[in-house]
Amino acid sequence: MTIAAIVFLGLGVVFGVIGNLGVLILPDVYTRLQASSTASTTSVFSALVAAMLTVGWHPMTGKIAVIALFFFVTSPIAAHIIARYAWQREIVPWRRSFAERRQLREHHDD
Amino acid sequence: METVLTYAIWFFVGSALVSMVRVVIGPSVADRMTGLNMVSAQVLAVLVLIAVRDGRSTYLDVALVYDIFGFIGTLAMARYFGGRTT
Amino acid sequence: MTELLLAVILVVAVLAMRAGDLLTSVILVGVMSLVSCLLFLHLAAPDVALTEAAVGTGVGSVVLIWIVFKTQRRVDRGSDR
Amino acid sequence: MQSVTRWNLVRIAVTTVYLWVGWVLFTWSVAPRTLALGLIHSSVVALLTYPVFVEHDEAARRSHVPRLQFLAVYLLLLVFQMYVASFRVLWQIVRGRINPGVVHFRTRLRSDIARVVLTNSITLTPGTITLLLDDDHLIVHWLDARTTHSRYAWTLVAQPFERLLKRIWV
Amino acid sequence: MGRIVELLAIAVVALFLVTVLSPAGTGNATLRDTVVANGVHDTGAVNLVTAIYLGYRAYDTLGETIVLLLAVSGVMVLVKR
Amino acid sequence: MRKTDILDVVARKLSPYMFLFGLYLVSFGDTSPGGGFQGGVVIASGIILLAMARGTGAAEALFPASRLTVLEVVGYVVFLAAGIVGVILGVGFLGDWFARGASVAARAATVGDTATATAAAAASAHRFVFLLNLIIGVKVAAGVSLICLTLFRET
Repeated sequence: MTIAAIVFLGLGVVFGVIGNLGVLILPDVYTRLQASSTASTTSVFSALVAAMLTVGWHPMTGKIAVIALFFFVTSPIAAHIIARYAWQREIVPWRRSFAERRQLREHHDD
Repeated sequence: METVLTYAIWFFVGSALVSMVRVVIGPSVADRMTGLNMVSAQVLAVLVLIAVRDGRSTYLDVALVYDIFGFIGTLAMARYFGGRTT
Repeated sequence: MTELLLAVILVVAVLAMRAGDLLTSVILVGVMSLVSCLLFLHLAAPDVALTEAAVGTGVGSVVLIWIVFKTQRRVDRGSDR
Repeated sequence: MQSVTRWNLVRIAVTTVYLWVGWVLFTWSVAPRTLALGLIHSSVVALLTYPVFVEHDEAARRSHVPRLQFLAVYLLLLVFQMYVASFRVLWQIVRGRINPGVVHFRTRLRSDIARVVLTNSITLTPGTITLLLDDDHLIVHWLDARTTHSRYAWTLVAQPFERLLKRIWV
Repeated sequence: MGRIVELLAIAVVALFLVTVLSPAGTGNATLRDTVVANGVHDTGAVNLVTAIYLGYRAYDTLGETIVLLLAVSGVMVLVKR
Repeated sequence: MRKTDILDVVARKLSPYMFLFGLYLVSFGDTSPGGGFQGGVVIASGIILLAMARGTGAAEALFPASRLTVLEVVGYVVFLAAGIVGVILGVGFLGDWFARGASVAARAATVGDTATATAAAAASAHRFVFLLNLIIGVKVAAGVSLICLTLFRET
């Protein structure tokens, strides 16, 4: 049980680092939201699962499960709301230039 | 286990601090809201981990209220910042 | 940890005062309130933390948002949108 | 008894049961006093809010009684996909090789809650976030846009979820 | 000049917070000990903050509810115009 | 056929749970960090969520502003009445008048059965705190949601 909790905490730490890195270095709002909504949600969810594994069968288990469920529902919706806000404010998504995209695609095909 | 939890708490606090950089420097309001969302999620993790470390089940009520109000704050910002004419 | 959180609260509050844009100020006040909720819980006062989370983060920022919504927007420095 | 009255009673009952399950899960105790208090509270809340919890025309039985076995499978799949997607986003961020694009497609799900769950799953999983959900039109921002063709994008992004969601909620 | 005064004010506030809020200083604890010893028995509330809020200081709470009432009526009068 | 809007669906399905959680905080205010005020604000947040997602009109269809106003004022009057009942029964303003348990407890204490006495006193006091918490919770919920509904009505 403890080992599993530590593994989940480690996953949470890894995804937290990556989420922060992504939010800091990616070029525009939508891509930053990608990093935030995917990596950061996974990180916090891992931490909650680790907490649940740590306490075992205890009155806290149900509360943490409800918190995890609530977080699982609200976090993507908050990301969606921010994305919709940006989209309705007509913030143009960042794109690679045509040449770079073609190069990338050729690289994919190799 | 307690030391591991303490290290995890420290990590998440530091991570929330790093997310605040995006809140401060973000060029547009949507960027800042992304940062706020991340800070609130990570502080939620810190609250739950503190509750587990101290073994107090009443701290979890705080975490749930925190979750609810982070969501409502983001929602209010997105709803009412959008309607303005710049 | 207490000193760190206090320093963060202070820095964020100063940034919120000095921000050129009112929307930024509202968001920074929200962050400040989130961190102070964490501080109260760390000082073992779940009551105060609960009230702070409820009033400071939720209703307080909703009222602030209404106020900003009612004002004319004027941007000092070059932040867009 | 009028059929409208009967339908209202059913709505109240459905709301009460859902809220009570949430209460029991949250308090995590089977003490009779707590259970009774939860029943009272959830019926009070249900009396107040049944018009919003169950909409007047939301009458399909399947949208209130999901098939639990498929739901469990779906949740497991979702969590697994979430981790896989996070590793992919991690890889893309580290390599710096992103090719964002915006695609549009239509979903085939009928019920409200299934559409919302689909939107949530798309936002959570493989490098995609939903920008707009307008009835059955979805506009999706894709971190690694392999195509902009509507139907092909639907096959890649939404089909694996829709196949299960159609069984759970219609 | 203004910047220097501002920094000085912030430093003073930081010093105040660190010295006052540091958990080392406890001060006079007679009232706290009394409440901790008798609170549960007197008011029947395990949560001692509730014990003070609704048991020992219920009269104070009555005043707080008046404050909320006044706030609501003030907002309604101001906004309705 | 209605159109599907994600925020609308989420607000509909989530706000009853917020009301329930607020009631949980109110009714377990004596053992958990909650209490009347916090629970009331959480209940109000459910109404705010409804108002944000579906417009203030939809929120006021469920909770009309006139009824909330009445609830706010009546809450205050009931709180006052709960104090005055204590005066009438001779335990002082806002004293613990709940049930006859107090007098029973006093009589038991003279006999010497202190355990029963403290248990009875604690039980009645517990119920009194619960009552006060409930009144304050309803009042705060009405007040805070009324403030927010009034602010956001015209915008």
